[in-house]
Amino acid sequence: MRRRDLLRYSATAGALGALAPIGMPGFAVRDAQAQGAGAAALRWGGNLSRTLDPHTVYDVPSAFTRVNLYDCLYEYAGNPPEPKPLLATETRSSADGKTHDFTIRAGVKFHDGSELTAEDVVYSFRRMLALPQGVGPAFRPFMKAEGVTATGRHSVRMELQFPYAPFFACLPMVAIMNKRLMEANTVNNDWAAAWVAGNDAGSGPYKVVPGSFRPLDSLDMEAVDGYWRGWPHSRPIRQVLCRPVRDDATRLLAVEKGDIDSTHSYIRPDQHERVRRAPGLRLVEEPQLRTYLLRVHNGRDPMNNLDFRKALSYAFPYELFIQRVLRGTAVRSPGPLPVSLWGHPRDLQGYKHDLDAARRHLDAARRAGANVTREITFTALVGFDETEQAAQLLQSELRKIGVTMRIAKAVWANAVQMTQREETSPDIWSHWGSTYYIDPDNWVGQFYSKAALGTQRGSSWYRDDETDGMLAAARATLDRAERQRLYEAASRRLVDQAVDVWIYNGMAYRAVRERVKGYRPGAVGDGLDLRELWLEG
Amino acid sequence: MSAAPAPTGNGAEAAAIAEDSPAPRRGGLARLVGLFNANWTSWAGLAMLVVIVLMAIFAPLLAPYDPLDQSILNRLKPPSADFLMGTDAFGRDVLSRVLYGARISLIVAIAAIGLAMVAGGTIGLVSGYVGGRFDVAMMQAMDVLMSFPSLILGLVIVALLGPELRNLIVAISLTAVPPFARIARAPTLAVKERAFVEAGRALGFSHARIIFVHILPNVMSEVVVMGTLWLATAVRVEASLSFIGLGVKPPTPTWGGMMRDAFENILDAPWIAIYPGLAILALVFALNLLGDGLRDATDPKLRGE
Amino acid sequence: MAEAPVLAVRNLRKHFVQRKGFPNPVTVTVRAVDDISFAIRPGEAFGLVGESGCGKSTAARALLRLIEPDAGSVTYRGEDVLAARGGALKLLRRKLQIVFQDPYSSLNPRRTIAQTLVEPMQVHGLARGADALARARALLDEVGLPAAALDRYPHEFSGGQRQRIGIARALAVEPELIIADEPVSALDVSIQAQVLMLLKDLQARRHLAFLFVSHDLGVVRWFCQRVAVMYLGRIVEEGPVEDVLHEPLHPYARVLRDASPVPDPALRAALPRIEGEIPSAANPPAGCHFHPRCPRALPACRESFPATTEPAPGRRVACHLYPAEDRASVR
Amino acid sequence: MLALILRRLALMIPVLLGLLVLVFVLTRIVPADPAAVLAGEQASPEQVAAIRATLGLDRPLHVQFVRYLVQVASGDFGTSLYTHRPVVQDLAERMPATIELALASMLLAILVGIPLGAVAAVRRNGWLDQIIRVFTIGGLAVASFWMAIMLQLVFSMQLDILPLRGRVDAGVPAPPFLTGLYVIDYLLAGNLALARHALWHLVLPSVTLALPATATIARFTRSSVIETLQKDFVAWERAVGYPRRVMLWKYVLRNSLSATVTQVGLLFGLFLSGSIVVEAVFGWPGLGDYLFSAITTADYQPVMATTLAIGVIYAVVNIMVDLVQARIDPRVAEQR
Repeated sequence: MRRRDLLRYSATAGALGALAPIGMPGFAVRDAQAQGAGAAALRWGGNLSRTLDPHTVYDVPSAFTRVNLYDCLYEYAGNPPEPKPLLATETRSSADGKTHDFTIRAGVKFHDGSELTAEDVVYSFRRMLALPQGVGPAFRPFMKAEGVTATGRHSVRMELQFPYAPFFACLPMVAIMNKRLMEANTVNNDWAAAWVAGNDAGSGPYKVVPGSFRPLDSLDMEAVDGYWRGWPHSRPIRQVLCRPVRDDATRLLAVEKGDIDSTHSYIRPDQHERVRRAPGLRLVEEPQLRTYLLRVHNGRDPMNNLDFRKALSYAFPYELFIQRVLRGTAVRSPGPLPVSLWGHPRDLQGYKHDLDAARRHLDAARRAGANVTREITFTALVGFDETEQAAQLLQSELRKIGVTMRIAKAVWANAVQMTQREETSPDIWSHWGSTYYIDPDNWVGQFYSKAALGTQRGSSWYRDDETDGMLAAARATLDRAERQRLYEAASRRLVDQAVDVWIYNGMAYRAVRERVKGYRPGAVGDGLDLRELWLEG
Repeated sequence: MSAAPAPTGNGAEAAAIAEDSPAPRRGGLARLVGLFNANWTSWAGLAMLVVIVLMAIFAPLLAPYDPLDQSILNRLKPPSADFLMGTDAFGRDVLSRVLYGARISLIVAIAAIGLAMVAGGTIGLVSGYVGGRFDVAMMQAMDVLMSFPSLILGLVIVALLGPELRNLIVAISLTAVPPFARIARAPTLAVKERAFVEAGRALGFSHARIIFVHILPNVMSEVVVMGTLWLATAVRVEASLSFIGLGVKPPTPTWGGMMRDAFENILDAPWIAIYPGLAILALVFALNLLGDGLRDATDPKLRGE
Repeated sequence: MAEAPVLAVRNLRKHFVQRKGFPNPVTVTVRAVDDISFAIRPGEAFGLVGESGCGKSTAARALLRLIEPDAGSVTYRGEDVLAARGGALKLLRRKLQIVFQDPYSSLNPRRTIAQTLVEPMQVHGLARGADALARARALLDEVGLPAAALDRYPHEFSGGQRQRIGIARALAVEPELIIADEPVSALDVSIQAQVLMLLKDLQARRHLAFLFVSHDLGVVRWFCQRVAVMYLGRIVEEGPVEDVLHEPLHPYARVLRDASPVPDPALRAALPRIEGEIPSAANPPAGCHFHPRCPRALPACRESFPATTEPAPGRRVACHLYPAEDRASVR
Repeated sequence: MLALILRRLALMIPVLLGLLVLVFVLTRIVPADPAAVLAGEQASPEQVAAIRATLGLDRPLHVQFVRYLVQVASGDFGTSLYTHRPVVQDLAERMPATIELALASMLLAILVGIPLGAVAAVRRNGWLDQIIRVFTIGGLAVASFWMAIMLQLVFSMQLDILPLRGRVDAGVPAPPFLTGLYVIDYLLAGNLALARHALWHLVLPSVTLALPATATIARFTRSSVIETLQKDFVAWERAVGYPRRVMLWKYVLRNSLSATVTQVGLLFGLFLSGSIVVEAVFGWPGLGDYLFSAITTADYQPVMATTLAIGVIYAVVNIMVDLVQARIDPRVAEQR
């Protein structure tokens, strides 16, 4: 009796416990996959923007939808990337560099079939300038809404407040939107921000499948028939299903399994080997202008001491970090500018890992009265492990020379808030100098001008009239050679003053399935041109 | 909290009294040990816990390396004679970190649950004792906290106030306050109806004395048993918060944090995760066995057997 | 009434208000104790009798402020008990003690007898340390328990022994008046007599006054000098115990007496049911609460609650059968 | 019964209000500035201040709170700062995903946990009890992210019998919205194959989520069954001669269930919080995932609305638990 009962109980429990795996034939999965018609589609696993509005956000993921849903007056092309006309067929600039006349390409159609005209360009620039966030802040210092006018059905004039050298480099940031469609969807004077956040009003090669967008989660796009630039390949990708995978480990599994055709472009160096070994996968290397640097609070004791800052600069184990943590996937960047960009002095040596030198400078700082015994704080960013790894390496090296450093962690929103006031700004923190527009001003100009104080860009609290003057002059002159000279000089000066600890320019790595052909990384962010891709097999 | 006023001078005279008493004295502790004895698993749990605590205390003697020492040359080494449990992504010795990690993990768990026990227990006792609208209001407040699921509350607090050890402890303990308040309140409601509470009031005892000297010992066993179970939860919550990136700040080793770090490399260096995982398992196991034993030993309904 | 009363209760009132029901709550007022008055002289045992639910235990608790009464006054040797706060209240608590009905719940199971007896002494600063323990031993001796009991826990004792411990605890603070709330009703009949003997003994030896709450007329007749009869929150008759029980004036007291004829406490039986249902204290009949069950009800009984009169010296009754000749109000 | 429901619903209001105050205060006392994050890296301090004023973040706290209450009372949960989408829309999409996952996990936990606990109680201190004990404690100890990846590696990568992640595969159309629960909606739409497809996607995440809850339920069931087994009436039933099996399932279990059912209500909170990790690993587009990204970007409106939504789900589940309990044990209905 007891034995029989026992068997019965255990069988019941066992059956229930095993409920999950039992009776789950594998074909059920494929069965449905076939129904989903996903095979002919590109299943894009790269990061997805929070919004489809190309004006209100400007970050790495947003470039993907901006480039493929919209066209701009200029685009980046070539290597190294330079701004080249796209919707603009002809550009005439006045001698003082303040007035620019653009001729707009005729015959370009928006996705709703209407023609793209000068009115749309004017509307787009005015909208961009009116919105408080995203692209606007980069233009507003030198441009006013009244300065953009249509001078004909296909001609636009833009007048700047003062000559601004990076202007053309900034133009690929501004997507041209369908004015009629936008105005039809405007509610409460919101520039249709609510509507366009989940829809498109563009003329680009792809259009949004209505209702398919969920921020950070999913987006379906379809190829636009008769796109004005044409399709390079005979069988371009008709359907793009964006399904970003946010978990690090699962992302690799998903691309290995074929659930997605591509990951985002931050495959960590530790994972490279696995991707290279996996059948049907390849590791794509994407050169990046993005820099990585430690921001040092120059306004606070002991970091306000030049020798102390130099000690920090000598203490960081650059090669170890690049070779071991990043497994050689980045190049050392000794100064504030990406090494491949003009304006970076080719002969700049920068600092090397040298603890003896660090000790010497530390002693000098101590003699000068700097409070070198104070515990300094490195604020690492939650969710960005590299910042934590850099912090731990620096901490470990500083300990060897007798400087104590603690590591705090903050989420990005928190860190940004801290940098707004000099008192709360972190002693040291780190971030990436991402590419918004390809011009030295994007890095050195944005980070070390006095105008940047009070934002996270100015979190070094660096105040130097001479540098500020050079940067302002470089912005105002249109003479490329003169600008180069000024940026090189500013770079050298910043390095001499050891303002920050500049570490590397990265490579980005993306795992892409073999069946995806024609893949070429975009110049800015995730802005690759999907038109060039096709699927094999 | 006032301490129980043990009669001073109890020692010698009490012993003398015990001598001429025919029946052997059966104090609470002795009874507990007796019942505890009946179940060997409770002793196993206690033994495991003692080992873990000793590991934590003697970590500096036992650990072969400095748990913070990075050796980028020895990154992600599998277990070997040099590194018994291998190394992590910073080239730190996993064994040493597991040993040192016992400290923080225990501190976080014990401090958080201890706080929750004291705060929740006091709320439950006072609320149950006072009764009326105060009780209703307190229990509503507890419902508020309770309907804020533990990990989410922890997440909000730690994300917003920063992932400091202190905030982590506060966050975890806050999530555990309502259950402790409830578990302390229920028996309080029953105990306060008993005549000895009225007797205490008639004898002019203060409310504080009645609550903490007379009622508290009668609800203690429930609270303590739940405490041992929740210690395990605290360790898990710490691991989960670490997973989201909101754990104890680096490079301080904690088991939860190590699991999370290891997760990064789970596909290419799975050994890093195994050992802290086993350590968590052992701790949770020990605490649960102990909790089970304590519950069985203090549950009057189970004493009969 | 030569000697000043040790305890005087005037117009003591305790109503319980409950709100029941959702979403339309109804307020229900239970008049547990409704304007009762009596006085206890030093060394006197005063009985309070009535059926269960009549409010006698509530009255006992209310005058000790274990439940806060709503109105009325309680004075101990001229001192206002209800107004006392802090130290004064604590001092009063020493003088007025209580012995509970249930010996099982009245002792804290987690504390030894020594702790139970010593704690009150310490709280009131009467004794500490070895001195307190010695006094505890003496107390145990006084209630007839061995000193070895000190180190034990309550569960190791029988009900009668526990009641003795409860009495010893009450004595620990040297009170002048003990409220005994049905002190023997939970005990075996054979034990009851022993405990009652002990109480009687203590009363004589320590010159204690007693408020003896009971539903058992036999016990009251044996133990008390004076008695008050309660019905639905009110005292209906009061007087010397022999007089009241021999010749009850109030019809209710008579019914009560007739239902319990045996004078020997050892043979007491619980009060048998009186004819008719006991009305709820939440909804008492208008006029005299007893009139629906009263064999001698008058029309006036429906109209108003009778005033208290003193038809004979030392005897008071609240009944329309005894109209007020000299309107003696209760002191 | 209706009065019970009404009273429980009325009790929900102060709790939710309290929840709202708590989240509001928590989100406002912290040093993260949504205006600065929103403005982006190119903005100047003046531009950030302008955004702050537009959002009303420069107002006194109580003014902001009253504003928010008025807004919520009118059914408006605000707009996400970053996506410009009404939070209600996001919640409508994500809440059913979380509910579907939590319900599946709860079902699994109950179906496995109660029999396990009952068996352990009947075989108290026997070897079967010890095995179940090891299983349940293991279930309590294993971090869910660890469990998740292991299940993925085994069942999806190695055996290839279950999908890796997501609610459905890319390209599979979502069912017409009825309940928001995919499995049910596909069934209602008459598409059996897709219902099965959605069900298979549900398996790994719900097993991961259910594991600690299964363990907890098993442990509670065990102790309450032991308690019931010791009660007199069980001895009586036994004396009367009910077959053991009938007795265990019909009487003992029924009488022990009350305590376990209360636990189920509390455990639902565990599911909701556990969903953060599980949703992240399994790419499940639910509330946990949404809340986490909102917190890290200081996007207040979604944070507050999500917390409120979770509070409501939790409260509603607990009301349902009370109702179930009232059916099992009518005394409870009166006590509440």
